[in-house]
Amino acid sequence: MQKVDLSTQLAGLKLKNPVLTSSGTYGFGEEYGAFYDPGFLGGITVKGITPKARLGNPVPRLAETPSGMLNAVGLENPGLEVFLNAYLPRLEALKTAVIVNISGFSLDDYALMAEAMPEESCIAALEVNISCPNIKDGGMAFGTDPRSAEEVLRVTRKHTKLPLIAKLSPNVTDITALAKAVANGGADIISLINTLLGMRIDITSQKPILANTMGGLSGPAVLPVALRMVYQVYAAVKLPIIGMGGISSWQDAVEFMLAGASAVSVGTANFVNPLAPLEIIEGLEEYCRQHGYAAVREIVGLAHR
Amino acid sequence: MQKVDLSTQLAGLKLKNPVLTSSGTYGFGEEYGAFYDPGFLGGITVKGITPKARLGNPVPRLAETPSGMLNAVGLENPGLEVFLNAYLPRLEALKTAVIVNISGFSLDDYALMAEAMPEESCIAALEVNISCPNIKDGGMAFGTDPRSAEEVLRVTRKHTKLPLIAKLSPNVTDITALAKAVANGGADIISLINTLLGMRIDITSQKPILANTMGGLSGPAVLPVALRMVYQVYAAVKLPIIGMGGISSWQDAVEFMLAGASAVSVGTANFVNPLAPLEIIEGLEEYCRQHGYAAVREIVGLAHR
Amino acid sequence: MLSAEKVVANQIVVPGSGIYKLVLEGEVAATARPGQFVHLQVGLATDPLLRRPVSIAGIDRERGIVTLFYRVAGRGTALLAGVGEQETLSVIGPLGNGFTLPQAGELLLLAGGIGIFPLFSLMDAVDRSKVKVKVLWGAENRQLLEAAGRQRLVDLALDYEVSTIDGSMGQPGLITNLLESYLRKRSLESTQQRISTVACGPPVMLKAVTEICLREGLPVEVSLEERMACGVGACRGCVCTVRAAGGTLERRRVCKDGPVFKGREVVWDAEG
Amino acid sequence: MLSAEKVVANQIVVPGSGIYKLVLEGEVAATARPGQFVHLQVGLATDPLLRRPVSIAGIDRERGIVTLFYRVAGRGTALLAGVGEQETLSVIGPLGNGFTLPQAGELLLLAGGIGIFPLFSLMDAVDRSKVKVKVLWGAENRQLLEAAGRQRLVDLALDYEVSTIDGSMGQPGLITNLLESYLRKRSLESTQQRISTVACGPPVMLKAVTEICLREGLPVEVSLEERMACGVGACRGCVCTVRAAGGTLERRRVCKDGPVFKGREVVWDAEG
Ligand SMILES: Cc1cc2nc3c(=O)[nH]c(=O)nc-3n(C[C@H](O)[C@H](O)[C@H](O)COP(=O)(O)OP(=O)(O)OC[C@H]3O[C@@H](n4cnc5c(N)ncnc54)[C@H](O)[C@@H]3O)c2cc1C
Ligand SMILES: Cc1cc2nc3c(=O)[nH]c(=O)nc-3n(C[C@H](O)[C@H](O)[C@H](O)COP(=O)(O)OP(=O)(O)OC[C@H]3O[C@@H](n4cnc5c(N)ncnc54)[C@H](O)[C@@H]3O)c2cc1C
Ligand SMILES: Cc1cc2nc3c(=O)[nH]c(=O)nc-3n(C[C@H](O)[C@H](O)[C@H](O)COP(=O)(O)O)c2cc1C
Ligand SMILES: Cc1cc2nc3c(=O)[nH]c(=O)nc-3n(C[C@H](O)[C@H](O)[C@H](O)COP(=O)(O)O)c2cc1C
Ligand code: FES
Ligand code: FES
Repeated sequence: MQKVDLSTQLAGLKLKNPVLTSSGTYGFGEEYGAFYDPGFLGGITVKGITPKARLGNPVPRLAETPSGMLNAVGLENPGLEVFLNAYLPRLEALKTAVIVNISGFSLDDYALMAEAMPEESCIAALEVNISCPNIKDGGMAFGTDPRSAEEVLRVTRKHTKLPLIAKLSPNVTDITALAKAVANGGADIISLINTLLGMRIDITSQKPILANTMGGLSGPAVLPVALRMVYQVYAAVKLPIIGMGGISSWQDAVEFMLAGASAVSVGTANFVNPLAPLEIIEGLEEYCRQHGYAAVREIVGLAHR
Repeated sequence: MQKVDLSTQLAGLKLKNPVLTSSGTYGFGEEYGAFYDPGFLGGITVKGITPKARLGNPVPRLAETPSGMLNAVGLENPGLEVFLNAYLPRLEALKTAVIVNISGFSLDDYALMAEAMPEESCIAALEVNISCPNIKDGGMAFGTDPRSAEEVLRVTRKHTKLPLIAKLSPNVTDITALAKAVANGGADIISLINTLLGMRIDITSQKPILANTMGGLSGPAVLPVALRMVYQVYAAVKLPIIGMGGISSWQDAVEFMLAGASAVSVGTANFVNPLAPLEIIEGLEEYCRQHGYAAVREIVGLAHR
Repeated sequence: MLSAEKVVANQIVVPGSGIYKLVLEGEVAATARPGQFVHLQVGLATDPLLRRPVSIAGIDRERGIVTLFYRVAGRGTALLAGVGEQETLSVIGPLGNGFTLPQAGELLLLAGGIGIFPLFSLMDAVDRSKVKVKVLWGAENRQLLEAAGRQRLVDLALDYEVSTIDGSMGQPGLITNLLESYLRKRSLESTQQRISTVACGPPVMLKAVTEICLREGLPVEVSLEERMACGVGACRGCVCTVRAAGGTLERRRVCKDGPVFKGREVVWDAEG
Repeated sequence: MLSAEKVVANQIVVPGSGIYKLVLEGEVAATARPGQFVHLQVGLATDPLLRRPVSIAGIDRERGIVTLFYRVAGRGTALLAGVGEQETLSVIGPLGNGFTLPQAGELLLLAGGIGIFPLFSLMDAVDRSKVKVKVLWGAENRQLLEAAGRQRLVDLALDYEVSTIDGSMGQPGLITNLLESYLRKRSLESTQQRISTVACGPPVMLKAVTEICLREGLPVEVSLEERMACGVGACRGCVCTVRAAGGTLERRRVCKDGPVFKGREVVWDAEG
């Protein structure tokens, strides 16, 4: 049987296969080690880092929705310094590409973090999170206005040579305007989508379930919206795309790649089926074999024919 | 046992109970007659009418998604004249409030239809659809730009004394900006949400499932997004709200009313459980009784306390 | 129209075939007619969301029983296959218009693959002392024919011919060949019987057999399939296109105005 | 860590109670410890999406069996109640840290309502020839006590006292009263045994008993509950707040760093 080439290159980001795990759903790469060796993955994305440590939001931080979930973790993270000193050394051991998700409240924050990330380490790229819906200032605000989004990328670009992934928010009227803006700002890669803003109410207490009132919707429920945005961005911008949003099976991953994603990222599905990323890698390989593709990258964007 | 007052008044729209059915999911009021008397409903909303008859999009027009569905019917309808002559007389017989959903491609279209709708008939209100994602020009474009949205309402307002419901699109960065715009334009009531733009791809044919490529996502999957928007609009604008998007149970309906909806509308759920609207009416009544509310309108907006 | 039907049986027909026989007891049987379908709820929660349409293949009014055959095609039918006997299923139906029941002459049934299922109920319903029934059935291969119920035709002592694409049974090739040779033979015999035709199968097959029938001046009814949401005519998701009297194109709802249409009206591959 | 466990039993304990006993055979038992939990997949499709955390109430390592008790609270547990014997369930576990197992002295178990469930496994595990076990259990009413397994305490010949809010069994009122009187009585007896305390129940109850224990200088372990997504420490959805050594507030993950925490560390009702 012919071997399928699963390797992918997105601008300066080289991956052994196109399956990543998403920021905020995979901790710092160790939590799923009990299930399999993260070295099998194309790469992992760590929880969003901010310059200072954050306690995040009070609980409840989670709510279930039909085929989806809301989270309002609020960027709880150990902060830049602890990340670099305590977590990064452990990430080195994982033998997989590490993408560091950075979130800021000002342009200076992004500059500071980009500057601080070592260019020679397991860090394969920085994912610039301009789309977190769970924090009061900054976060999503950057990601819903094309001019601010461009500016964040431009500033971050100046402070690192690492490949820059701009992570877009789906909570916008025109995703292609944002994609063009971050391309102009100097992004190398676009990842989408972050979570859709949503809420649930407890009809007994008559209050929002989440302590933060609103949270980010993820999981299979958002898949059709995410897929549509990948399709639109692929047609509008030349940058390679990392597709995510509700991917739980290899069939879902194929849909995203046909829509135009060069790589896919698995988030919420990890919670339900810890082996999902591995099953997706195998399924992609099998799909290519059965359809006669020598390399998985051949299927990227085929739905646009 | 104490009787709960289910009646509701949204500006000039008086309803015997707060449960409506949604445009495009309830035909012209006759299709569900085999299951129950539509006279039990607070009201029904008919399929979007355009000045001229439309064949709509080719098939496939439907695709299933996790806890949701995509449709790209493309506003197939018999056109204004046939609606007035053939359908309206039959709607008179239903003994329920009829809301006519009107969709246009130009300001003149809306003016024409508003003018043509009789003010003395079973028509209780007009729902101005500025948010249909399934047609190439007009439709959603009006609904994603506050200035155009305001203009559509202003023009429509001039041509009818019927209560005007502005139906908003969820495919926007800031739903409150749209709500404020239609309020300025003269809307009496706001209904939300229309469908979220989404797509699916058939991995065998490697083409979009829908002949129209993209379609509108509805059903339980969108509930958290719809609920969030109702909550936001309630806080931002003084107009009464008709909440919809994924409502399938009385519990869902209670969530929407607590978030700020004065009435709720059932769409996709009809397809799954034709009795859903009746079960929701009963459930709302029971909820009020158990919690000691004499009238269902007392629970509107309670989640904002 | 909406009922909780008891699952009397739900078994695979031939191991490995993926084709199941589902027997339901309840209210549907009382009013069901050949050519109609039911709309089944396949999940307990909101995913999979939509009901699944399945044709009525057998009607036993006295025992209040309908029989369906379904092939496991995706997630919904896979879940359906897991439903146990004595459980209940939420069913909407009977839905749609159904076939015209001929009272005399010859009834020619044209089936493509599992398109045979709705025709079973028509075979049962037609009065064979007055109507001559002939079945032409094309399929992929012998296995499918057996799993989809060839024995039933034998048991009914029906006059039937089959074709298979791989030649594993009957005439090798497509049903269109079978139809052409049958019509040729029939015209040689120059029978005077009025013939009516009913076809069910995949769209390409329906289009092809309809063209042949129309060419030969035979009336043909086709049973169409389309993705459905409501199943009752309310959403307009399931339309086909027909050329109406004046020549204008119109959309018809497969669920409500069909699933059975006059072959001469249907506009195949309509765009726009 | 991820296994398909066989459902050996899944039955309601007392009709109408809504409390079920679920017995699973598979890999979990081999490494399970008292105080840990499992994360169960309750649906076949994507709705309901998330797994449900349930405490391990009994461990039979030899037979490879764990026993859980759960109350039907919402959609997920309702679906779980429908799972039949011999079916398999996808299980992640055992998860979490578990209780400290005392080797001597007295172990005082404080249960609020169905908070008794995880304590069952601790009762089984502790060596009662070396450790004196005392159970104080508060609940809504007698029915709940019976359905949640009072007989088990009798069968184990455990020293226990109960209180009910409606006074239908034991001392009327809250468990805090029960605890206060027990501690009073105990101090009068001026026993010299080292006492350790483990509490499980609703947050208000945990907070109240923790305050009493701390006031009396007794070490207390509390088993917390919080909504969970991953169950393995990856999402940070399930945190509680603790006051760390230096006095600063820190978040800990209930699923990974807990569910058992030292009572003195936990900051109840933390905002921000
Ligand atoms: C009027 C009518 C009668 C039918 N009778 C039978 C029958 O007797 N036996 C039988 O095996 N099949 C029959 N079908 C086809 C059957 O409905 C589909 O195979 C089934 O819906 C597939 O569902 P799934 O969840 O397994 O597949 P999925 O691919 O997971 O379904 C996804 C969505 O697409 C729809 N869909 C997929 N394939 C079809 C199709 N071929 N036709 C319509 N909708 C589809 C589903 O209903 C669902 O909404 C009939 C269809 C129609 C419209
Ligand atoms: C560590 C731990 C151990 C537990 N052990 C037991 C046990 O032994 N027996 C038992 O009956 N229950 C136990 N629970 C509570 C049990 O997990 C919930 O009752 C259950 O998740 C409710 O699910 P549902 O679908 O029925 O309710 P729904 O309200 O439909 O659930 C909606 C969502 O909220 C979450 N949720 C709702 N209530 C709770 C709750 N009390 N705690 C955590 N999440 C909740 C669900 O997991 C789900 O994600 C435990 C919870 C935790 C965190
Ligand atoms: C619990 C949780 C925490 C998340 N935290 C982050 C984060 O810190 N930074 C970020 O860019 N995205 C974050 N996300 C978004 C995911 O990375 C991903 O974009 C989103 O969940 C959609 O993918 P999914 O549906 O596969 O989960 C988080 C998502 C979840 C569910
Ligand atoms: C098949 C279908 C057709 C629709 N047609 C219209 C329409 O003509 N006009 C309109 O304003 N909304 C239309 N909608 C949107 C619904 O009225 C409703 O806003 C949306 O489906 C969300 O509610 P739901 O999740 O309860 O279905 C349609 C929705 C569906 C599913
Ligand atoms: S499925 Fe709704 S009209 Fe046919
Ligand atoms: S549930 Fe994810 S960290 Fe605890």
